[in-house]
Amino acid sequence: MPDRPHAIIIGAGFTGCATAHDLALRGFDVSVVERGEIASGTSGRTHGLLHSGGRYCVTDPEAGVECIEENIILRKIAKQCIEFNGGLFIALDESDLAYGEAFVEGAQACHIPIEQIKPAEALRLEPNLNPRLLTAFSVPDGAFDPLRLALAFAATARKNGARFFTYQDVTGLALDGKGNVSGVEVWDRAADQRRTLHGDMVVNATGAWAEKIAVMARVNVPVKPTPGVMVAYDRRLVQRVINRLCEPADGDIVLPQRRMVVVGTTSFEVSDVDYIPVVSEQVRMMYERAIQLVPAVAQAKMRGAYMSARPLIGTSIEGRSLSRTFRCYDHLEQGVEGLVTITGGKATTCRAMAEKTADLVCEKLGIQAACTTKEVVLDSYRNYYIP
Amino acid sequence: MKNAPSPAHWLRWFDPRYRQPGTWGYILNRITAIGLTIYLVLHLGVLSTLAKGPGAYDSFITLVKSPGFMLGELLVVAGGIIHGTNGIRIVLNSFGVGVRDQKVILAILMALSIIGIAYFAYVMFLVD
Amino acid sequence: MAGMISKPKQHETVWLWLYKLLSGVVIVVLLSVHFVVNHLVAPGGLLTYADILRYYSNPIVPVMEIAFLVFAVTHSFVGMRSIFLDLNPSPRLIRFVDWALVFLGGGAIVYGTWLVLLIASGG
Amino acid sequence: MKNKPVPEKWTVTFIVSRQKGQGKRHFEQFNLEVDPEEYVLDGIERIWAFHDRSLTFRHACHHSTCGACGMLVNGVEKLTCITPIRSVTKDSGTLRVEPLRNFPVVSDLAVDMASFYLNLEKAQFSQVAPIQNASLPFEDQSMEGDLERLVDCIECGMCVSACPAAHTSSGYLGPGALAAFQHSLNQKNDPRLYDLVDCHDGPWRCHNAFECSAVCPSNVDPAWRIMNLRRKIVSHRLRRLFKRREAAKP
Repeated sequence: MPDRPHAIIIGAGFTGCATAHDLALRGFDVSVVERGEIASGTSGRTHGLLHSGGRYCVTDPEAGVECIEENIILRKIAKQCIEFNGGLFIALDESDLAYGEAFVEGAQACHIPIEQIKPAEALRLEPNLNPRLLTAFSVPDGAFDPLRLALAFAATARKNGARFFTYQDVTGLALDGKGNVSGVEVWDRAADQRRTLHGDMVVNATGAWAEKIAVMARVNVPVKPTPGVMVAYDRRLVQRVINRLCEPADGDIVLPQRRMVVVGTTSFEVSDVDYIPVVSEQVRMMYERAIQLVPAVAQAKMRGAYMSARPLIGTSIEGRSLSRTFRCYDHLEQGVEGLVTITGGKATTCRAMAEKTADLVCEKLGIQAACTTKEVVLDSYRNYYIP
Repeated sequence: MKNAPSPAHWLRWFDPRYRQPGTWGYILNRITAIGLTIYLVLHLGVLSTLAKGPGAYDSFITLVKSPGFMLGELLVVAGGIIHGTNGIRIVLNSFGVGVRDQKVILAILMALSIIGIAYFAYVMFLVD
Repeated sequence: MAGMISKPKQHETVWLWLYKLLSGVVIVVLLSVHFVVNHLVAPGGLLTYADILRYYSNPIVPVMEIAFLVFAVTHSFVGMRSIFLDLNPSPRLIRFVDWALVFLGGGAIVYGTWLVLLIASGG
Repeated sequence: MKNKPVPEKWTVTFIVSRQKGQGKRHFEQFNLEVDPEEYVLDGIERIWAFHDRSLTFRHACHHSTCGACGMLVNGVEKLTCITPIRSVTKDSGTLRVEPLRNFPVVSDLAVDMASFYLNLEKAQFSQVAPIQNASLPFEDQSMEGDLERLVDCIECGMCVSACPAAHTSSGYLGPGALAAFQHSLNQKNDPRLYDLVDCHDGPWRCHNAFECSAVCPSNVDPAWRIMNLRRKIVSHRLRRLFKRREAAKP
């Protein structure tokens, strides 16, 4: 249908798939170009934590509010791939207890429902916790399957007409004479062919790679790829997400995932995000931090270790303190029409990121269409693959 | 599409490379099944000599007692034993017995089969 | 993509499988009995036509042989059908092979029974 | 967790199956310096990052929860993200990587598992289950409360790749989907599920090679579940038969 505006989304991670879903619902003709498969980059390699916002309610309340709002929405629309057993924040020393006061205040401010639990009760719920815990708070955390969450968005987008072009690298942006973006040049790796796709708007949803796409249009995005390591152990030692009651730090989360627990994470900087090696010192640090929260990790066998690069926003300050919230950039501000970039954020907030991006795209194209993704329950993720 | 399932891949049924003991059980079962069915049909055909009266049958028996035929007969016996013991494994597994120990059961039954085959070989070739 | 389209079911349901399984068990039992009986009734083996006639004069023998014939033929033909199914045949081909197997199997059973009765009645 | 001051270095030749579009399949070699503790998928990703950007393969979670990276490593189905290089080759050894069998190749190492997903969908297989239903029934399930969890099956398709009956028949539901039916029947005794699975493409086509359970990276034990499914169907059908008989009585 030629009268429908054509949006080209670069990147099929959480943000790209959710944006495709949102724009397809708003009546757009949507094409998604992805150099790997669904969730082959950062998205697939997330911790799998459906944040309650508790992790950020003290240091980054904006992200905390986003998390709890989206947490509630995702539990409704993406139930198929989320296990929702809640989570605990546990205090192991005096400084944790001191942080607890700020935590209670922060959670209240962000409207995160928390409840203080006595150590004995916490141990009854989770017998593998460190028995020396001083106090605990329950939070509405959850755990999700990263690939399937992205697939669920993609499947629903596909049902509503979006097309996904996987294994297709974006090699450049198609520019008109005035330097505005009119499409993308792609290299189909599966068929070894090159072509150009034209659209009314290009959405750069490449997360940690956002800068690489932006420079193709001679603009920039203040994104700082900040990788962290995650280590999986082969026993499901806890049923709930276990967080250390402290400021976001290395190895402060132990999360159940199928028969495993996954410990994460660290935070450091890299220049090249295409391949980030797993550093054995960081793996060792995860182990040491994990056995403080859940001592039985010492009896478990390591099953896997992996890295993933968060797309944090900002350029000058150090990684941990950068906000986990997201930003949507209209590159018209830098003199280039036809390109918007969405980056930053968490997996938990991907739907909200998509909503903001789709709002911006609609505004730029002068289209009146309301966002309905809060209500639409996602299709079975398997339908992404079923023709 | 070359990698998709296809009847043309039937040779893979009998390819034990990189596979587990269970595949050997399956391969043996399939080969013996085909062999025994062929034998069954031939056997019924050959027995028509019985209908032709004593002369035809007795001359047939002399032929059958030649070493070549005896070896064939041993193959049939071996096939029958292997197929039978394997069948026992499948019945046991299907009714929930020893599914997690199928390798052990397979090993025991195959050992019994070898003993059985050896016994028949002894009776057929050495006792007479 | 052949796997995409759900084909009409050829109704090899639990019963045919159960029959294959149980007939297999029956065959194992019958064969064991056969060897014992054979050993007791004809310890020296059945080497001549006369031996065979004498052997079949015992009424247990023809009954056992017919039972064995029926179970062996049906078990092996149902088994062949299973292998044939693994070759992903078209529903039409399955129907054809089903009839062919019924026809051949029925023929084999009738022919074998006639043979047993012929011998049992003294040739 | 041992403290290793200097990581060991091996040189390994990756022999990678390549196939583009309708082109012929061939093998290409890449010599890589690896730490033997690294996973096979790390090696493959490095080939893509530093040697050949045209290499295509599926991967997502890198810790055995998504099931995207199943491949044939030296002839055996492996979830490459949790397969240490040490476990499949030796220093200056080779490592042959091929796409899973019994699925059409999309490109290089990526296969199209649509048929498998369709069968799982037919089984009404849910990824999240009450914790009491999530593992194998004979395992310890002493877990109180309304907990739920992502089930063991990660839908990697390796069982289908290993199954000898699946080599020749695209109709056969296959080990993973049959296990999914068993799983669904554990949660809800829906008679329609019995009607769907009790067919000539169902559990009767399994020939007890037990390859599926040997390659399953996730404790699903499809073969056990198929055997259990057979019993479930037999008892359900027998019960239904006798009920019908009783109903027919005057």
